Amino acid sequence: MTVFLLCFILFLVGLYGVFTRRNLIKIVISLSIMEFSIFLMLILIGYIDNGIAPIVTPGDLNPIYVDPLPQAMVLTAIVIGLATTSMLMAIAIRLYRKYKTFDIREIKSLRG
Amino acid sequence: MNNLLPIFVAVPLITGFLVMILGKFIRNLHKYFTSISMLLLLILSVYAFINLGDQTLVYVVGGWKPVSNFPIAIYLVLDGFSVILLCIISLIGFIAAFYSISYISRYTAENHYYALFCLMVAGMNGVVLSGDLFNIFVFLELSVMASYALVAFGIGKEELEASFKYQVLGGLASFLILLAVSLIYWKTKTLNIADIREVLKAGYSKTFYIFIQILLLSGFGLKAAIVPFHAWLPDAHSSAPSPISAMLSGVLIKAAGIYVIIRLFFNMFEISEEIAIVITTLGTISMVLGVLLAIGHWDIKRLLAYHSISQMGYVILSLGIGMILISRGKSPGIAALAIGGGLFHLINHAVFKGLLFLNAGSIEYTIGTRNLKEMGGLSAFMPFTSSSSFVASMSISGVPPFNGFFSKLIIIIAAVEAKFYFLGFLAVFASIITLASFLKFQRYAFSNSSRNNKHAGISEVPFPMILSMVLLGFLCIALSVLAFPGIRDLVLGPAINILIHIDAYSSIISGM
Amino acid sequence: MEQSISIILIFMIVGAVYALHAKDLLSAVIACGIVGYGLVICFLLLKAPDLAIVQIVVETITLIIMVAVVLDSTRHELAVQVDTQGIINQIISFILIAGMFYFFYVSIQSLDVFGAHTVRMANAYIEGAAEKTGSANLVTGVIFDFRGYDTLGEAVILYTAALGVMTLLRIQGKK
Amino acid sequence: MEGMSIIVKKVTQLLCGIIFLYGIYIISHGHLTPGGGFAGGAIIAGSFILLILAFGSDALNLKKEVIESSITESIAILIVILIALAGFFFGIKVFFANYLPRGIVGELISAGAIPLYNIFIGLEVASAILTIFLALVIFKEESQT
Repeated sequence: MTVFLLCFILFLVGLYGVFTRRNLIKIVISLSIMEFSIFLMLILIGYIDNGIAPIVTPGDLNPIYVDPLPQAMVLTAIVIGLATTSMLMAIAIRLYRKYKTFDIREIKSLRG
Repeated sequence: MNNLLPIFVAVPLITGFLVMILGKFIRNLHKYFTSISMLLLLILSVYAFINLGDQTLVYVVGGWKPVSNFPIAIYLVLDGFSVILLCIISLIGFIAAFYSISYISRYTAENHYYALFCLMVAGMNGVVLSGDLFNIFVFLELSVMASYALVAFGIGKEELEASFKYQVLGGLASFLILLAVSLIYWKTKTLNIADIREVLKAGYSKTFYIFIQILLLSGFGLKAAIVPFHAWLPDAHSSAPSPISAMLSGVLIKAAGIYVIIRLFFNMFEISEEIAIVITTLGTISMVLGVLLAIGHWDIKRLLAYHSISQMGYVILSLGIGMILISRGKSPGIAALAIGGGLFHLINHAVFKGLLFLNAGSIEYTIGTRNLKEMGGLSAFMPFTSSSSFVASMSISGVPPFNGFFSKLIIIIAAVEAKFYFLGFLAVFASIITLASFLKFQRYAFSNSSRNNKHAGISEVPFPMILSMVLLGFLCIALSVLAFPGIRDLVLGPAINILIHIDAYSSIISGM
Repeated sequence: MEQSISIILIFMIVGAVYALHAKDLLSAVIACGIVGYGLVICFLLLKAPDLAIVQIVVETITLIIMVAVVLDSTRHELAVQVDTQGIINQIISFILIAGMFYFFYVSIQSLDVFGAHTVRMANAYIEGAAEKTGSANLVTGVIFDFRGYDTLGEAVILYTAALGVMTLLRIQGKK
Repeated sequence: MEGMSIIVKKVTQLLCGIIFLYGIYIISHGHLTPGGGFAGGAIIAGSFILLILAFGSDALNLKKEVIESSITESIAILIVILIALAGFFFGIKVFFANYLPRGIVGELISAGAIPLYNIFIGLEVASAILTIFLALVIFKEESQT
């Protein structure tokens, strides 16, 4: 159970970052950390003791494969994460060009 | 009929890709092509609505049959509830696309706009049709990803800042949902909604159950902007281009938020009284707080955005009352009335809020400002905009004989009959403040002829914008026929049945 | 297995905490890379080679993009200033974190322990799946055949993101 | 953007083609060995990114690449959905059906439509990542559409 708790602590570190950081780049980093922890959690859920990677090699007798479904889900989620990060980066760089700062509070006050 | 289901996702996707490929070579293709494809979707969804009746269609993607009675492939499900959402999406989608023909011509990169629009519609159709938890997450991400880009389409300072806020809170919501999905997979080893219900029946730990319910409620609540999670909505909805505001307020928060909450809490979880009371309370707070926050604002689109929170509160309140009554197991007639009122208000809100945002867009298009203080006397120059906006304002504030009156009346009657007198009183109170706020809008924007000379020489907006506003204004009056019980049963009956007979959904799908 | 993953996870947590508190944005981005590359090792240990390949490439590309953005703007973290809003945020986040941790701790007690996972839906994806789909790699079989519809959505999301990035980085918004 | 030093350029010349070929290998063997369309596509995009970063966008004379890569990705994703719909119209009338013959497990040409999906998803992912990279890093706000 320790791994799951550690994994969830990683999630909470990201959550803490999203709530308390004011820098746009730091917020993006916190979101990616949350994302990573969920990927790891899914793979930890799908692991089976003494399992082998889910690739069929002829000649294996009664193999135990780890669960391929969480792996497929994580593959999907990784690409979604790449998409999210790049969109956030595009907006962050654009905001920096307009305001010359990454401070979200200053951006809010300048906007009026 | 059954083969129709994938078409609802495939058509907007193909339209979006073709707009990007051909739009580079053929001028002005994208404008008309998108509208035509949305019209096709509208016709298909109305056809599906008429032919569906009380049945539930299940489509197995890939054709993989269930193995030892549990589903292995992704299921697409069309029942009475999702077909209503499908019709709203294509209706508002068609009207917003048609309206955009004139409105978006002032922006650059129009083909990107139309491609993103189609992708957003495809994502919402995917969410509404899906019967698989992870699939809902994927298509939800698709629709909100397109909406992030569309909110910032004008790339001004406000748009970018609103879009950043929207993306951060939307990303947070997505991760909460994904965490809940992974916990559910851990427990049940399956992703199909009906199958999850079957597995959870066998027993669960109470804390686990409450934890995933809280995670899902806060995740989808963030997408639906229920009150403690509403911070992004006023910014995002007010800075997007107006047709997109109409789509976001009219459809996206329903398809991505309310629809999934209702689907999961009625058809996946066992309804418990505690969570029903939580949902009702959240709905009540949204209803009252949204309208109180709205009165002080002079920016029209921001005012309308706050009213979206309030009106969504009505829907959640009435469905929450329905949930409480179902969980107590008595008076199913009143529960059906409450749920029917909520769904009726859901449809009405899409129509009149879409229309109000289109009106705001027309005003912005002609005089270039959104500030109410700088307007005045517009009714003399813009007869279609002012009359349709009058219809919509009266409708949202619940004045007879417009549709908003009847849905609010049904909700209040249901609240009173269920002996929640205080909730009924609050609903009336919120409705009165809404009326006051929209009288202010009407007075400052359209009448007030003393400042008439300031806007001399402006003229009515182009034809596509007029036509879409008039169509929606007509619908505002026409939807009042749903007030008659016979017609309401015919239209909303299948949806109410699938929600109120809480085991029907899962038994139809697992019984295949 | 559990110990080695726990050790890597502790490194990842340290990297994550450092990334949030670094004074230099470039170090913060690199520290975020520690978490991402730590994830790759975990994937390899947990018998998920497909994910390890995807994650290592995607992480590298993300890192290139983030470093380019940081180098292109500013590397300095904002000066720390204590104000009421910040303190309120800290308190709210600590309450939230404590509550979520307690709930998570209690709720996972009833679930399967690490390594004792059983399959229900995925059983059909494993047993005889190679004959059903013709693919020796079961993960590829799942993502392109059993759940191909998800994969379509995912590819479209990446497409949307590319479109969105191009849309956001236009010179002019309005004519 | 300027290029890097001569050492980096030489090493890139040697490595770039190999990385590209490795990406193609990953895509084409996606149904047999670890990897697949996503991994291979990202690797191919990575080889281009390496080339652009090493030689600089000025020397490579990049002007219209954003538009071209976006057209490539549109066409690739369109083909993916058409393959998925082909089963709907011709084969066994099911969306996302694997309607081609399965072949023998372990052969390069087997697994029905899966290699086709792999190839076109790989193309789509490669050009999408390249588009994002070019728009975000090289052209910045000059990327007129």
